[in-house]
Amino acid sequence: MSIIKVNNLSKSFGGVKAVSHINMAIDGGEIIGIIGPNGAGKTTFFNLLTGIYSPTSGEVIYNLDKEVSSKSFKPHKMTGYGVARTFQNIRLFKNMSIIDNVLLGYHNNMSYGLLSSLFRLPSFYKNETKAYDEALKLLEIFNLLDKKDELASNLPYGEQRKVEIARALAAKPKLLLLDEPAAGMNPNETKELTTLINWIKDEFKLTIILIEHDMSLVMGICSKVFVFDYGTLIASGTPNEVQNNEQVIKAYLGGE
Amino acid sequence: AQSTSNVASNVPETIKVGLNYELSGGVATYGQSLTSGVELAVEEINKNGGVLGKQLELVKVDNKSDNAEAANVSSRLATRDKVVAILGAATSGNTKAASPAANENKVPLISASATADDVTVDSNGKVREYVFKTCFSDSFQGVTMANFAFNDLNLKNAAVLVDNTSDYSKGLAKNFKETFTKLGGNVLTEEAYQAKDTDYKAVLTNMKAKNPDVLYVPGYYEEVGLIVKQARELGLNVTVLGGDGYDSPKLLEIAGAEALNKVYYTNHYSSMDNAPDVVKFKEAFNAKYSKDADAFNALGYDLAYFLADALERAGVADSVKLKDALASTNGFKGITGTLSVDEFHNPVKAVTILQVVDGNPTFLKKLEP
Amino acid sequence: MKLFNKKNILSFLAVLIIYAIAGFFINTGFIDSYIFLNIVLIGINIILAVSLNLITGFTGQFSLGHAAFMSIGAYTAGILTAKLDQPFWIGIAGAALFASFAGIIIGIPTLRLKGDYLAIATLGFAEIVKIIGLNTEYIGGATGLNDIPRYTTWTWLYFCVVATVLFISNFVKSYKGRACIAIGEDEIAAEAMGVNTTYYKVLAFTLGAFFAGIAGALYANYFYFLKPDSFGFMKSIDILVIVVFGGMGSIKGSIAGAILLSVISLFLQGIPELRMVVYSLILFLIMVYRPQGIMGKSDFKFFKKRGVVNVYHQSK
Amino acid sequence: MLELQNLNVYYGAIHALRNVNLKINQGEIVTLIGANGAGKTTTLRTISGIEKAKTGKILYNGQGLDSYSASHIVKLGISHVPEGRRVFSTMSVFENLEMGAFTRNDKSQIKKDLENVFSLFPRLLERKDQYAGTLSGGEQQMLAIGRALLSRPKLLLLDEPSMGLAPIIVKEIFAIIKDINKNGTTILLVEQNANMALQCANRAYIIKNGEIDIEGDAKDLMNDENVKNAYLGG
Amino acid sequence: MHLGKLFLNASLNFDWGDKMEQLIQQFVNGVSLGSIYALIALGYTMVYGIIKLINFAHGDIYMIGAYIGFALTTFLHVGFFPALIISMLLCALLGVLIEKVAYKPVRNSTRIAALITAISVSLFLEYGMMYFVKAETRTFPELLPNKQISILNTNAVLDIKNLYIIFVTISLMLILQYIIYKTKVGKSMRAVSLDRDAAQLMGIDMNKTISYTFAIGSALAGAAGVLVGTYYNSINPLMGVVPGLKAFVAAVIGGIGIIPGAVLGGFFLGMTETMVSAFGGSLYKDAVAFAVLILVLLAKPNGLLGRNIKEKV
Ligand SMILES: Nc1ncnc2c1ncn2[C@@H]1O[C@H](COP(=O)(O)OP(=O)(O)OP(=O)(O)O)[C@@H](O)[C@H]1O
Ligand SMILES: Nc1ncnc2c1ncn2[C@@H]1O[C@H](COP(=O)(O)OP(=O)(O)OP(=O)(O)O)[C@@H](O)[C@H]1O
Ligand SMILES: [Mg+2]
Ligand SMILES: [Mg+2]
Repeated sequence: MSIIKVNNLSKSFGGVKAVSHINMAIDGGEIIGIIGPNGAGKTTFFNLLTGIYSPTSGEVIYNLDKEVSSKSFKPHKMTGYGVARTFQNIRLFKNMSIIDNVLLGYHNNMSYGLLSSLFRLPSFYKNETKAYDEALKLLEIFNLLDKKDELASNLPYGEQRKVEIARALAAKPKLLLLDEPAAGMNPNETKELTTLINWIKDEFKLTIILIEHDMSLVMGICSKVFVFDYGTLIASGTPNEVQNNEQVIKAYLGGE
Repeated sequence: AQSTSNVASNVPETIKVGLNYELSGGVATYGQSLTSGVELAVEEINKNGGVLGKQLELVKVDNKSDNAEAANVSSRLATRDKVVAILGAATSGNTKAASPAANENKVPLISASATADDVTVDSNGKVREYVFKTCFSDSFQGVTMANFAFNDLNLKNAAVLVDNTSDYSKGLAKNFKETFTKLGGNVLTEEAYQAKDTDYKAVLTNMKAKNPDVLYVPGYYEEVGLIVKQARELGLNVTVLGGDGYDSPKLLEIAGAEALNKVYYTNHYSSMDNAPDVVKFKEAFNAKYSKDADAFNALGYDLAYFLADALERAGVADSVKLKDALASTNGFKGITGTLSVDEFHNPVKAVTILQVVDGNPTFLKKLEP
Repeated sequence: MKLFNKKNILSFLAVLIIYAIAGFFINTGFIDSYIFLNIVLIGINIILAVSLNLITGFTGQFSLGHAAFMSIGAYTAGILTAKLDQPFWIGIAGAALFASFAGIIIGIPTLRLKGDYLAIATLGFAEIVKIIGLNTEYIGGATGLNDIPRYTTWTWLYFCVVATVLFISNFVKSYKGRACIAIGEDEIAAEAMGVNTTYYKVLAFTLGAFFAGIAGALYANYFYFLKPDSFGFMKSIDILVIVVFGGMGSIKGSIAGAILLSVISLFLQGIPELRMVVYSLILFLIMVYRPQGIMGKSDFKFFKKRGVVNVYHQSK
Repeated sequence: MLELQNLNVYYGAIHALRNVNLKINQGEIVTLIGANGAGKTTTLRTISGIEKAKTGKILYNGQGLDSYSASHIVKLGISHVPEGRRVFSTMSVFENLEMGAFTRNDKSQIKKDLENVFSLFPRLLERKDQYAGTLSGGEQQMLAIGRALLSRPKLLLLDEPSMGLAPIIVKEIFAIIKDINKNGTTILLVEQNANMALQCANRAYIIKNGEIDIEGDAKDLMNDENVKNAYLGG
Repeated sequence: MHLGKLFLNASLNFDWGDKMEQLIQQFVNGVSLGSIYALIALGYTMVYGIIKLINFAHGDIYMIGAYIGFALTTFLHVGFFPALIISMLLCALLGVLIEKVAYKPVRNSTRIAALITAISVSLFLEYGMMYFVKAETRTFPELLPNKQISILNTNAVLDIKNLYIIFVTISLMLILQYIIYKTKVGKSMRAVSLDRDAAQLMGIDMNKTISYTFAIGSALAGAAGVLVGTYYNSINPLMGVVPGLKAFVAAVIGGIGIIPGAVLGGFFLGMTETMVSAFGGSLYKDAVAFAVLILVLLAKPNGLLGRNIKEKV
């Protein structure tokens, strides 16, 4: 059964049709790639999936825990629905430490009230300790444990991307959206990241949708790829199928 | 050289007097003016041999036109500087805020300009033992002007324009209205402005539409000058009445002589007065500060002499004795009039009504309390 | 990580010991009324600065209207204790409640306004509160509210300050506080991580106002006289100056800032004519040489100390 | 043409560049590659005068650049496409390009160059009047390069021009870089995409932890086993 | 009883001509007050637009401008226009100096630190000035013809001086708008305002651009000081506080950073205050003005002319 259904989704800004009439259905447990030329509407599509924009027409339906439609999307409700994301332009809390960035990911999984936080009742300690321990584990996975107290802004780009992914994982999503996770990484780092993403998917039992321009990453781990151009879907299929699609080569990959 | 410090402590002591005035902040003008007056008088007193054979030493502190700071300064003067009395503050509010520290430390606090009725008396009608004032209470000026307008000028339809940030202005207006209506006059409208406003045309246009024959505008010369000027520009040429806040050469400068025709106000004295003390004061003031004195300068000047007089009568520079001497003041003669202190620590003093003629405030009438 | 760890117990003892020693000095008159008055002022300023820090320093909501919350608290306490003859604790509770209610109201524009626009809206709110005060005869209007009983004692003052500092620092070190800080850093990212920014912004204003209201109550029942224009725009600026001077997002900084600025102000009393000129120069020099404030999170070392959660995690 | 001698740059306590020596000859494409945080961006920012070196010298045609402001350095013919695009977000695409020609006064020539940029990046022509801030990431990158070209630089500093771009555009951009170079512009290229960078460059420097680690002919480095393992993804 | 009296009054004096006239007069009052806010707001908004600094000292530069005008006309007997020009020049110089000494060192600090610096400059100017000239009010000599003209042959009048102010405000607005959008200096200002590093990489001299900004902004404040000083004819060291705040509010209402917005906001604020007074609310004039401000912002969070550009994520 598909966990995401996108029905005839469109979004325009003034005259620009950033996303237009997209239909797709995605099954759980996969890594899905979204590629397409610059300005094709990929990021906009993510923003529609996470409630940052509301569709001009059409609808997104999640079936992660329970069924929710994009009509009730609000950015802050998405983690509650099981959806977490990273941003194309890294959006870390720059003046917070790495560990605090990750701890923030646990926001929706904390369960103590205002009084507990003011008076430090036992539930405060219980929740915070648990979150803290889990956060440490996440940082360990990303090899960032020794930097846990550094300010996010002091980290190099590549590591900031990792922190962003760790923060998203902390929200315990079922669906993880990554917007160009390998941007600004050299081929070597990209290779590491590819392995990591694959591992994360299995470890956390996630569905991952990622936007990426680095074909080595896309071809390496995606089981299915959707290709956007001018807001529409021009192709979809396995990486191989897509790679050999005439239209895709012409619009996106470029010939040799 | 070793012994200088010893010698220094043996020189004849001075008598310390604290000044708790608004030298910065919103009402710095008034605080600074009062301070100038006090300083001139103290200079004269010291030149003439001081008080009780000692020189007066002023400890001047700024209360920033702020309640808490006024209390703070008051406490500092009483406990740290050990002054025999505190002069100030300029406004009623700051004086009230300064008074608990004065009472607590038993140091008299004397204001020359805190006109509110409840400065010296608390809400239960009990007098505040160490607090005195030397200026009229609001009720007095408001009532006097209402009587004068209704009976002497024969004006029946008043419009009132009040500074709603100023307790002084509100106090005068309230008493004026009560008396004026009691006498049978009509208060057609009451409008408000805020201190530091510069444009009054909207309210004046409203007032004009009501066709009053007199405007009562209790306030200070800075605003009143502009109000009168703008009223005339709008063709509102009726009589304007006010209080001692008008007394300043600036009023003429701002409004211009022509606009000031038909302006009357209550005051402590007439600066056109030819009484020798007044002339002497005006000349001395002009010599020291190269400008003409206004009411605040004169009140500050008198305040210092008032204190000196009480100190002499107390016989020693002791604040408790001084308090008693202040309370029993009877017929102190200052340039702003002769005053006695009543049981509520308020002054009993005559009020003068002045009329502005060709820009000059001219003596019209004096009313004994 | 427990409530009864060594550090917490030591802090608790320190709090009591400071209380007892200072109390002793005050009762014996060693600390005279002048010093005590300044201690009261410092205490009130600490509460104001720490509570504004929650709104502006931590949550990043630029407020120029903090004095309004204080004034609502002060008048509420004034009315309750002077006019209705209620005991002080009711005055304080009423002050805190009314002020936090105002906090909810002013919190609402924050849902739509950002940065300087929010600042000017809060400033406008504070002016409105002031003008309503000026025109309300029941509380004396421009004449002010007089003869408020002097209930603010060392005990009340001290424990109100301690409670404010404790609650606000507990709050910012909880996940709710972390959410507030995140909003200050990047609202969109915070939202994406599940933070209901609307709720937390209003919460920050409400909590901040709650404590500012308490500061108002202490003020009213110490200075015995209230006037609406004591709580004008400049008062709000004064509080903001303490916060920035101490360091945005640093509670210790706010405390240090309140103390230092009060002491500076005392020294400046001695030079009345140049007081404000010198004060402005001092402000300027500090902003140039330490723009992040005396305890600002300028560098890594400071941040580690401030580390939002780490403080107690390290002690576990 | 450009020579960095023993350059040391600090951010507060962080020692970002350590004794960096680097040389670019007239007409070359030189590439600077290295891991995240190695100091590539810092090198470029120091050349263009936004950061100031603590010690060391930058010589441009034999002339020391240290005392010049960033704006003056542009006038000397060094143009910098910064990391992260940095387009003027609430100016239109067209106005952004105009800003690129800020130091120039030859109106007709500017017009020609504008047309040239539009033919290089047709997408920019389509979006001519849109606010630059609402462009997609790739569109912004095109705009940033186009903007730099309009200052008619003698030396062009490019900071990760391929970041976030579609493969087809990346190819195009590298082709354009070569084109620009052929037309006489010397180029210093900072890239993560080391494969492509080395293919198009004459010489290369590899920077590691703020120090120049390896330098040499681009073709040689491409075949170097160490380099391959560390930077080219094996 | 009140109602009855009111009714009686109304029916006796019922005269549409009177009412109309009153309304016209209030409208004129609103425009004239608004023009003053607008004039001061222009410089405020321009400096804000370029360097995103709430220049709290703007009102105080306006005050200094007024004092320069006062000194020139009173002691040196300079005429109105020369005084205006000299005051603008000196204020421009002062503005540049303030920027170099005070704001430049905090350019890379947080905006709030810059704000506190601006407040310190403001206090310094106010109390430095007060130290030298004392707190008392000074009065300008009559420089401009003190003449009222009647509007549409009614008793409603307009002060000639107001025409000057309105004229100067509108022309300055147009000039500024031209400078910012059409000239090279203006373009460099906008570039600096958007991204300082990138602007420098275009060859823009950032320091020079910021200096120009302050020079122009402060010259505008100086002009306002002289004009408004002669209009109300009384000045004092704290005269800049309230108009500075009001001008800031006006600029925000219009959309801070937007030149025509400042003028619109100024007129809007002046008109609001006047109309509140006109309809009997003088006690609450400022409160209503601020309430309107908040309502405007709630409806248009970036001011009347501000465009709501959502951050692209
Ligand atoms: N807020 C907005 N206002 C106006 N236009 C927008 C806005 N957001 C996006 N667009 C336009 O919509 C189109 C799609 O943008 P989007 O960011 O989704 O592209 P993308 O596929 O993510 O490209 P890239 O790979 O370069 O990041 C672009 O042409 C962009 O200019
Ligand atoms: N403004 C700054 N303040 C403090 N440290 C900085 C600053 N900019 C860079 N650094 C530090 O200087 C070092 C070099 O950074 P630089 O940006 O030059 O690296 P880079 O090679 O361009 O990396 P990337 O590939 O991620 O762009 C890094 O450790 C970085 O954290
Ligand atoms: Mg994108
Ligand atoms: Mg870089």
